[in-house]
Amino acid sequence: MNVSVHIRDYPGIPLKDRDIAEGRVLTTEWRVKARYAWDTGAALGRFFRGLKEGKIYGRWCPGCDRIVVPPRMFCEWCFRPTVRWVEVGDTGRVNTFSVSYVNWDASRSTVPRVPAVIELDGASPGMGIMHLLGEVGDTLEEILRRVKVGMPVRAVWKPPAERQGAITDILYFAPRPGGGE
Amino acid sequence: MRVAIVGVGATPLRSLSTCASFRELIYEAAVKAYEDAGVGPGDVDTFVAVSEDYWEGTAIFDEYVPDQLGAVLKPVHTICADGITALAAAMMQLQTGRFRIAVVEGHAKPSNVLHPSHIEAFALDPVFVRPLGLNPRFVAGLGMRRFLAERGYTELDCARVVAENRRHALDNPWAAHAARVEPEDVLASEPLAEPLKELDVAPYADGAVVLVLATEEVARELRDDPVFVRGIGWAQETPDLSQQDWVRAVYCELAAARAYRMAGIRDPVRELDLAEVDDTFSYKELQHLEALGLARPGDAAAMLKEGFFSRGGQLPVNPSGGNLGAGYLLDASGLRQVAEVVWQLRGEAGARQVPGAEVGLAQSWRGIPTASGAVAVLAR
Amino acid sequence: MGYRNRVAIVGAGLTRFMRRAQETGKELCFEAARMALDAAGLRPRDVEAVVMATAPDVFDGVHMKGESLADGAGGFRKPYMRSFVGGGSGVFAVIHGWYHVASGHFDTVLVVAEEKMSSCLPHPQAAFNGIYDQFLERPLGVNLLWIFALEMNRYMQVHGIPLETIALVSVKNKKNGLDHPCAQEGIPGHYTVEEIVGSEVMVWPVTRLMVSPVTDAAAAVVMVSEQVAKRITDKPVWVKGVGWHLDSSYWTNRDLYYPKYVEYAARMAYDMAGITNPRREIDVVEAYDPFAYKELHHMEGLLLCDKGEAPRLLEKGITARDGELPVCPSGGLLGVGNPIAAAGLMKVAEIFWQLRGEAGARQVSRPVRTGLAQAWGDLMQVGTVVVLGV
Amino acid sequence: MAGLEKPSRWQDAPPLYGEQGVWHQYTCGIAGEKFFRGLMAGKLLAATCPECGRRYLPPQMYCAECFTRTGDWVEVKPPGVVQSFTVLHRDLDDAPLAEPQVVAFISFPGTCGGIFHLLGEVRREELCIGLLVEPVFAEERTGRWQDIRYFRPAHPPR
Repeated sequence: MNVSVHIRDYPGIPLKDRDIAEGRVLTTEWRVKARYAWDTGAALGRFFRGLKEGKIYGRWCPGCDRIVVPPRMFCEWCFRPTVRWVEVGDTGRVNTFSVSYVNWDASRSTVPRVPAVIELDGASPGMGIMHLLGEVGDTLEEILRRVKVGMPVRAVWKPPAERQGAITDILYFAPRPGGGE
Repeated sequence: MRVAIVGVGATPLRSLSTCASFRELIYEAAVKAYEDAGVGPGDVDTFVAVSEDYWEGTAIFDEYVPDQLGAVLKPVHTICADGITALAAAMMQLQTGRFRIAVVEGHAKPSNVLHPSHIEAFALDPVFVRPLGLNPRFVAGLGMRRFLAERGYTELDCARVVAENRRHALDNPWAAHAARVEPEDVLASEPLAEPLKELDVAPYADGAVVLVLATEEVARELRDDPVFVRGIGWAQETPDLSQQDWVRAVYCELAAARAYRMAGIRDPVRELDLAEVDDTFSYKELQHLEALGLARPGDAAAMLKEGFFSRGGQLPVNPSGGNLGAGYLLDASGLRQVAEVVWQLRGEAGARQVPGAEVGLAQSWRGIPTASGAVAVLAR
Repeated sequence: MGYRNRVAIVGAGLTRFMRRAQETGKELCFEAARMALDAAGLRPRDVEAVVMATAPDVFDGVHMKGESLADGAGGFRKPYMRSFVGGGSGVFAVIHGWYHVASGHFDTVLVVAEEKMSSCLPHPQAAFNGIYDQFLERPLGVNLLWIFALEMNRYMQVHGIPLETIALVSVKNKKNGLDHPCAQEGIPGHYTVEEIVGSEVMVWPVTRLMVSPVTDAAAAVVMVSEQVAKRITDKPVWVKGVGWHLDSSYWTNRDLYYPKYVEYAARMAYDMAGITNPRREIDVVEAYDPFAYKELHHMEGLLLCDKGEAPRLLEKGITARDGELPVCPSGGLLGVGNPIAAAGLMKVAEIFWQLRGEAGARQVSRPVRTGLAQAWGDLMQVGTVVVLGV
Repeated sequence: MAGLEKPSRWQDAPPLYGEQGVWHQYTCGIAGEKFFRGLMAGKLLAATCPECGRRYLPPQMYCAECFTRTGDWVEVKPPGVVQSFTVLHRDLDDAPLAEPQVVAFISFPGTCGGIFHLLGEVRREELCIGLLVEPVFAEERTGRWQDIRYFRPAHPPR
């Protein structure tokens, strides 16, 4: 079997986990101290202050008449400044969702989480943010039965005293009964 | 096919840029560059950005490039190299004949990096060098000692580089670290990796630079005074620290040879009117001056002391203040240098103008632990 | 639109694809680069410039890893440049090499792609968390697979595609991978749709066997000007067209059901190649398949079928190795392994070998004159396309 | 920043802190494995390029210049020669070191390249380019750089 009919030798020495665990192959380890204090800047600085107050802010572009969320100080399409803050709703609809059984480090979780893209009411069509859905069940079957694309949802906020001006000030989005279909 | 720079935009350089996110910083530079070129982002055919993930704190940072450049759904790619290398990438694209206008972007927000030495150390070979757990400045300390010993230069010679460049920066309103510093102050500053001292090291700055390039035909339509990229070269010596030349900046020699050949430059001292030379560490400027053929080996310090490289001297070097005076913008430093040369050649450099400048050079180095960099020769 | 100089690929090299290689990243580069040079019949000193593609530094665990790989990739004392468009980097490397040569700056360029993902612990997947927006998304405790599951679900919902159909991509590619000598141990194989769908749910609708593995490997190709190509080979493979486009980083503001950035990249490449009807004019395709649905998604973006039509082509066997439009005859990322940048370049190498008729057991049944390799990356954002021809 | 609204005070937009949760484990590679196995045995091993004859220490699997696989492993005997040295005053966190570290680049006759390591048992006034040094091995060796504790002036002194 050949990569190419002209090449017969395929370099590379594959290792097994036990080659390292049992010391047959030498390794070195390092944990880099990669820490940052990212400047939120004008757009997200204001956005986060809004979250602390229980409000979601977008920006309006006079060029394309869009209200964009997450907010930015420029419109990426019109390439001009956005010029007005607009409070959008903390309700919206599920654009797409998934059901996650993996943690950040690829380890498995038995309790599923439900990441979703939520299009916010009051913003222009298609303006979604990524967040989690809650109050939608504990098993895959139940979640798939209850969550539908297009389903209306509302933000469930942390109590005001616990908010930090971060995206996690919204705990999750929950189904909004009577939100219409 | 000749390629010209038709637009330059930059933010002022500052130690902190807390009021703007990286997006907002880049947007400012981009708006200015398009305005300067008289084009909009819709006129641009291809975009090149420079970044390194660990300076940003984001994996695959190239994701975050297009929006603030007006480059959404356009050909955009990142080069993990210094800005002058990205300039070469943009230039090559124009020279394929497929594109008319290209944009190059670079920015730096080192103020957001809480432990820059850890990031630099993370570039060291993980098997043969990094396990020693040393502050990465040791590489500059070793390099400086060996270079001074071989060339007969002194720490005072290096201190003069610092004094000169930071003084040059006093006339540069963009510069972050202008100061009147005496060579004695440099010698008295805190030792970091002897003989390297605190003031021998270019302090970081935040900022963004955007350039607009065009083919000659388009450039002539856009403005009367396009600045042509006459020659460009980039080179790697070797990343293997144990194999790098401690005395000669081989990467710079190779890049310069290529750039000079392309530009038809035989006698750079005579033919260049100014040069922006990498001075991330004071001794590096002397080493780079030699590698660029602007000083014979061993002569750079004496020439500098005599004012040969001062503004008003025969060949002004780092009239902007260099990285020491303007601030070290990581991989955007090369673009800052190019911007300075463009302003000089257009006669727009204000109080730091080198009179009658027609041909200028910019040269960059990627910092510890690399031996790579680039050279651009620009001319009216 | 015309361009100045024709560019050819004249040699390719690959290391084995491994879950964990003993070689360092530099050493993997050396193996692949040396093989490509030998295959092209060129000496190291013939190489005028080197270009490198490798995905985020957090895999290998080296800051500025492009720099660190330079000597292993043959960049010693040479012009050397690393380009980066996330997962699209491997195919972009060829575009990068193309403009090095097409610009007239160089006649012989060595193109190398490398990934050593296994260095990253606790799991290479964790490296990807840093691709999300640090302000808005990372604080949610993200995992890489989320974004794909979200996109896949959107794609399925919009077109009404069942999971079982998407699983057929895994079945096909894992079977094709059996004929690839570099395939990662345990990755290719004979699977049924039920096994694919029934494998562990990672992030619904993505199951374990719909995800490509993490892999260590390197790949390399040699690119030359027409003048050099004519001198050294009678079987040059020409770069007919290249295209790349990057969409907005505000991915939650876009409809993920269709990869517009792939379409734009494809149109750019087709325009250059003079291709007006890709469905007729392209004979073999290596579409990017890190996840099963991606191959279908990308076929639509590449305009090889209408939106939502790719599943039908798959079901009819048209994209099988012996079909009318073979897709991923190499086995792709699902069947061979996914060392990000090296996987993209492996796809280009596969098209190179297919067009030369040298793909051995993987050679597609139909005659081939024009082939396409495509990759994608970032936050469902970048499309990179290369059209090759003989 | 034309047209952009700024926070009234920058404190209104505090930075967002973050870090990576990952760490890395590196294999030593084909050449490194041999080298560090040698180090465990108290030996410094160099690899030779069959084309140019250069002997690399630390070894590489390939000669970067000839782009050829290296071979012909040979033991290199101390003393080594200090090619440059520095007195380092800062640790990796950029905090001042209570005890400055002396770091040297040490080459070995007949080889190409050299080793970065600490110097110990050395007086400041002794330090010079050209100083002959020898490794002080750790008692317990595990196949990593720390198997050499440091280099010291070769005995008998110059």
